[in-house]
Amino acid sequence: MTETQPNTPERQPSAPRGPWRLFWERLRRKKLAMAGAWILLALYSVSLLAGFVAPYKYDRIDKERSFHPPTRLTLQGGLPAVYRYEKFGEPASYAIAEGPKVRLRFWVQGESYTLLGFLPCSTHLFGASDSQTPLFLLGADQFGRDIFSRLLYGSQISLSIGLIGITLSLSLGMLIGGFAGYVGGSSDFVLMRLCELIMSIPGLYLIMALRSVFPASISSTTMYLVIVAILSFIRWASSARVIRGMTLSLRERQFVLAARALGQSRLQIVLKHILPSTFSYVIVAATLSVPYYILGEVVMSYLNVGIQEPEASWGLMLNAAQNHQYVQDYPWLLAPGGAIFLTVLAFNFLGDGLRDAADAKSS
Amino acid sequence: MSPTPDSNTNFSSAPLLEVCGLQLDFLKDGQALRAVDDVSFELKAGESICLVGESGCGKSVTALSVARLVPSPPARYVGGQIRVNGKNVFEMSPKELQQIRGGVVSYIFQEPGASLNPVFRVGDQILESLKLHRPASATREEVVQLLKLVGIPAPEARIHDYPHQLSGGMQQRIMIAMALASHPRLLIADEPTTALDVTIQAQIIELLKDLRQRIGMSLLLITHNFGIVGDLADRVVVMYAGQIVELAASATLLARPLHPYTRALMNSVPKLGGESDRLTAIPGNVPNLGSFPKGCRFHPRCPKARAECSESVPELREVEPGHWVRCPFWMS
Amino acid sequence: MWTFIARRLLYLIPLLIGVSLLTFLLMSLTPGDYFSELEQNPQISPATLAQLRAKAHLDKPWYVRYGYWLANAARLDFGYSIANKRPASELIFERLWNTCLLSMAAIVLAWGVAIPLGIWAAVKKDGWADRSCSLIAFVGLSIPEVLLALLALMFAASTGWFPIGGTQSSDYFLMTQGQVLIDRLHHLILPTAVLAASELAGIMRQMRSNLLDTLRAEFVTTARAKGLREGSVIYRHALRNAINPLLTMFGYSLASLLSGAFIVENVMAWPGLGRLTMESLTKKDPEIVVASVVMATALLVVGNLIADLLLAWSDPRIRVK
Amino acid sequence: MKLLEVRDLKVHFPIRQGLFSLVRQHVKAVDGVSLQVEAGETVGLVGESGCGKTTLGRAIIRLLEPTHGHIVFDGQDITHLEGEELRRKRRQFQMIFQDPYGSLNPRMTVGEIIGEAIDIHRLAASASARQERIEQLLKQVGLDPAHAMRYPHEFSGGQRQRIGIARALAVEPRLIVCDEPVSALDVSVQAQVINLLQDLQRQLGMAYLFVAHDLAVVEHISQRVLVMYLGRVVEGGPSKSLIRDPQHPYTQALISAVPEVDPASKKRRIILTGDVPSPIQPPSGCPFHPRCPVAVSRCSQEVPPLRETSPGHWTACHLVPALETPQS
Repeated sequence: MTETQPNTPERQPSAPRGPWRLFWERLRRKKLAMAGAWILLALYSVSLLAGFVAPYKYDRIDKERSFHPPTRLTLQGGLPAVYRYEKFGEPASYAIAEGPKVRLRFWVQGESYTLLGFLPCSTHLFGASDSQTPLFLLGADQFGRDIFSRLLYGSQISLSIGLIGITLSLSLGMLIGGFAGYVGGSSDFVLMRLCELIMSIPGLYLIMALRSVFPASISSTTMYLVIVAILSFIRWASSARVIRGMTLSLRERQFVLAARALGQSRLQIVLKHILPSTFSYVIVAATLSVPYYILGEVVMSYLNVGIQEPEASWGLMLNAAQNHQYVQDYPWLLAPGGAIFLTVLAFNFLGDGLRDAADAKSS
Repeated sequence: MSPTPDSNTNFSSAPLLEVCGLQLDFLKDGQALRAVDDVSFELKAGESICLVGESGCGKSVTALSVARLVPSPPARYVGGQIRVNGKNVFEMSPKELQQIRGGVVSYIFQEPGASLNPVFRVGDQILESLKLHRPASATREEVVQLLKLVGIPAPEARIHDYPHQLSGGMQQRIMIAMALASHPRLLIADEPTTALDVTIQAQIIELLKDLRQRIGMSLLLITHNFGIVGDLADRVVVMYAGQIVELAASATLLARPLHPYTRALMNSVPKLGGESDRLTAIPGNVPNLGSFPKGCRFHPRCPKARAECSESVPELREVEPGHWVRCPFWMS
Repeated sequence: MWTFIARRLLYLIPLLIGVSLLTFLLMSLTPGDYFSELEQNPQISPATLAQLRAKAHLDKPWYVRYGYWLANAARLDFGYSIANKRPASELIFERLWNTCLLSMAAIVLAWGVAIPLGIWAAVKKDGWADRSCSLIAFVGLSIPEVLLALLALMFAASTGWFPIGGTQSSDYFLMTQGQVLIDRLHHLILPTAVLAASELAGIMRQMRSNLLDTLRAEFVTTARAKGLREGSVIYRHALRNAINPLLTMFGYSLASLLSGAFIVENVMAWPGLGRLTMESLTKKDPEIVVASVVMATALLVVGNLIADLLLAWSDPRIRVK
Repeated sequence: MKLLEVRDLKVHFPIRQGLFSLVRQHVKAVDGVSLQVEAGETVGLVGESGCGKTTLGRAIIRLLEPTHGHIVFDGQDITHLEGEELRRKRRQFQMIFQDPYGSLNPRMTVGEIIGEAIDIHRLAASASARQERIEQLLKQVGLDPAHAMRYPHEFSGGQRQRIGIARALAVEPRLIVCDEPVSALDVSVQAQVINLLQDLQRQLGMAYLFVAHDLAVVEHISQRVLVMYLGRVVEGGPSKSLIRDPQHPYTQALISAVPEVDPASKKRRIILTGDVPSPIQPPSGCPFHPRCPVAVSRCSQEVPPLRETSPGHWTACHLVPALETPQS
């Protein structure tokens, strides 16, 4: 042959750069996306260690300190300390008390909790050196519960619900969408009409209708599962439709035809060629969908059909802010709203960057 | 030292279009990649020139630059001038540029389907051109007249069609009608037949040939097909990797190409009814933007390359009257 | 075109039946009914209860009840709300009108603001205008509607500029017609703003990216090559094409708009379908829940139909097919 | 030896229309094509876009379901072969695709792409044999074996086409359907791929069904050429004689439409009027008659059969006289 002389690739990178690596390189250049990723990493780690970071347990009631304002932090001799507060009047109002401030200590012993769900533990990251002085970083609610601690415990519910929900609904969506798209025919027809049926009911109406099937008050664990199940049930339809569409178009792609021509089995074609090609969509969709679950829980708990007292969840905590007179007088009740906002914002930053990185696939 | 047409051709003396030392970069990931490097040629009124080359050689960018249609960024003009009717397009105000576009220079593109606006009726799109440059004749009758000129059957009915209702060949005819509506002096056709079938391609080439004779406009044709050159061009410019490698009257160049690239390119295409059993292939790949070789850009693929070819860029020299070649060893 | 409309309309019938069937089934699975509480009441004998239940067909299996319901619903008669002690249809249509009003006002506001902003951001790509629009969009996308509604209530309470909840003042019967109208509009402003704010971001971003995509299209180069002014190129040639995908999005965004309205209604005490749904759920009035869900769905599919028709009207490639 | 025989093959695609999405019409992409391919030969299939040549190529190797007719491969009727049997048979007929960017899975390395072919039919006894075979195939198509671990996006269009060829060769097929293998490539790279295909045929002896729209390329590579128009073969014969002496008016127009490099050979050009009609409602009679410069009234009524009009040369036209000796 005449032209077998070196036919070298255009670029000569040191190592082969696979699609994932290219994806990662593009993503790393997006500052907002990386910021989002770091925020999420921080939020999820703190949430995992909620018992350790929180000074109190979520249900610790201090009736004497209803609507206690956020404890002001200060420095005393170069070390962190907090002010003490005096209570007077009815309804109670608080003022900073004269006199010495209370030092803040790290690694203090306090109420016992189970770390990561199995390690019995009573060490807390920080606490006031004087256990009589309350440490309400974000203030207290009506029952004198520490909002900061409740926020951390609540994050365990609010943050995990998104991850579990998205896993559930995307697996269902991929399974059903991939099946409908690849098999086609009447099962495709029936499944897609079902998707359309679910999608044509405005989300929250369907959520409430589904919710009503279950008794009004059930245990918090069951409730958690019910919420996840309902939210995923509604969400799988749209991802199934998208996956089906992708499968349909991928099925006609030449590299899939080539695999068929080689005699590759159907299952292998789906597993090796079609599903991996949907991964970048799935990752983007997953990231951008997590807020849907977080917000879904928030709305349900806010409307008293979700997580119930004394458990803590961000939506339930916002419920305390329902009374606008309270909110005006005790604005720290809106803190969970800030936490939701920060989380959703981080997910949007990351998801947006992922989408851009996935879009520029053409090399 | 811009190459000029044969002295014996009787075109009027003032060039309609002069491209002098055009240099253009594309910015990609913070890097400036040279896409067009020192391209010079001129086009007299009534003359027809073909720009020939493979993908990424800079032919389309050069052609689009004439009316400054390359979006910048990502493009950036680094040097050179393009003069239309003696005036540099890089120094024109937006208003002047709008008058040049369509008024003096009209374009047709490779994909007629993508080049027509899908949401407007074709008649209205032609009418729009008329309104811009010949408002006095912006009438339905004139549109019908133009459609007749480009050979569209039943033009009265077609003006109410949307582009997607027409076939590729008809769409390209609409594009031509739209380009001609303003009575331009120069028609730039960027691969006008590449997306079309052979029999339709023949129709469009025949139409362009016929129009040139009847209207007497200049033509700048971009193509990668030497077959079309003989049909339509007075002169040919061959480009490779952003540079002109050869420039000559088309009959001369087709009969006796001098640059190794031109020769290799012409030989690598099978000829209809040809006898050869084997094609003479050009080894290697067309270089990508930003990875042009040093020295003569063709040397890694050139069968006649010598050591010095990789050192310095050879100059484009006039080796015979009107025949310019960028290769010092053109005689061998 | 007419086949298209006819097909879409025909398609609505099985869809609405499907939705009502699904909701009805769910409601019948709900533990307990309106009369469950009365069981505790010693003054009411089980016989009376049974009688009451029979009167409301509650003693029959769910599919029989569904048959009754469907037959009546086809005549737009949704029965009698036992909990509210008034004809359900009256209640439903009153609430439907409120939800419709809120949603439409929000659509007009959101699209009216988002489209110019999106165009502006695209035209000034990478400039400060683009960047600040994108920042606003991120904030708008991320702020939960519940929080936004709470903040709005707080704002209304602290400034006193706006009423806190409801559709009209309690003394509306004392007002003249003109005053009633102004009073209603006054009540409408804040919920509309909250609902529109959360919809705005998505539309703006979509508009921006559509226009940017279209500006890269070849027919835009053709338009420039003709000698059109840049303004005409963008606003005549590119914009007409960039709008089309947005019309598709309009259909999708309706679903989230109605969910948003659900939240706003419940947080800001706007008596719409969403609030009715919650009220009826707590009062165990399943017929009303089913009717509300079906009405909300009808609102959504009709909105989708309108979006499709607009698209067909705007895009000749769909129209002529 | 007859390797492939296609008899009266039809591929029709349903179109759903109207209020209830019923199948009212069909796209008659391939409408009764018969052809034969001998072992080791190259048959060219040429035609304009929409003539059904790609559909025919795909139907022959059973990537599309034929509506009617028979495909006999190596004496076995494979028209209705299913499942495991079909998969095993696939080893013998392969395909090379048009789009060098779309025909390779971007998530797999070159080694994995070629290795997949080897794995499916268990053609390597061990991992090292497999690796060796991959390297040998890469060398065979003119690529550096060290590039087996690279991804498709790191190669140019011509190189990707070589990878596609290596994938097809991996299973040692006896027939390769080449679907426009060079039309997406740069002119200077086309010749490399054409030469490679010819060299490989000489070495390995497989047959090609070469589908393309470029008449010169098809003539160059094929021994026999079939010209398709609107789902039917209108003319077929040895490539040299078909180009030199075309008999069907469509073939004549097609050949004359090809732009010539040589300015000296100014031939008379036949310009066809109008466009290719829609394959949904093909014209009655001879599908070419509305554009045919020599059509007579009979052409619009009767479909002309494909008849042998000179030895080995078949034409479907009423106006071309058949050979004297009656054909079976």
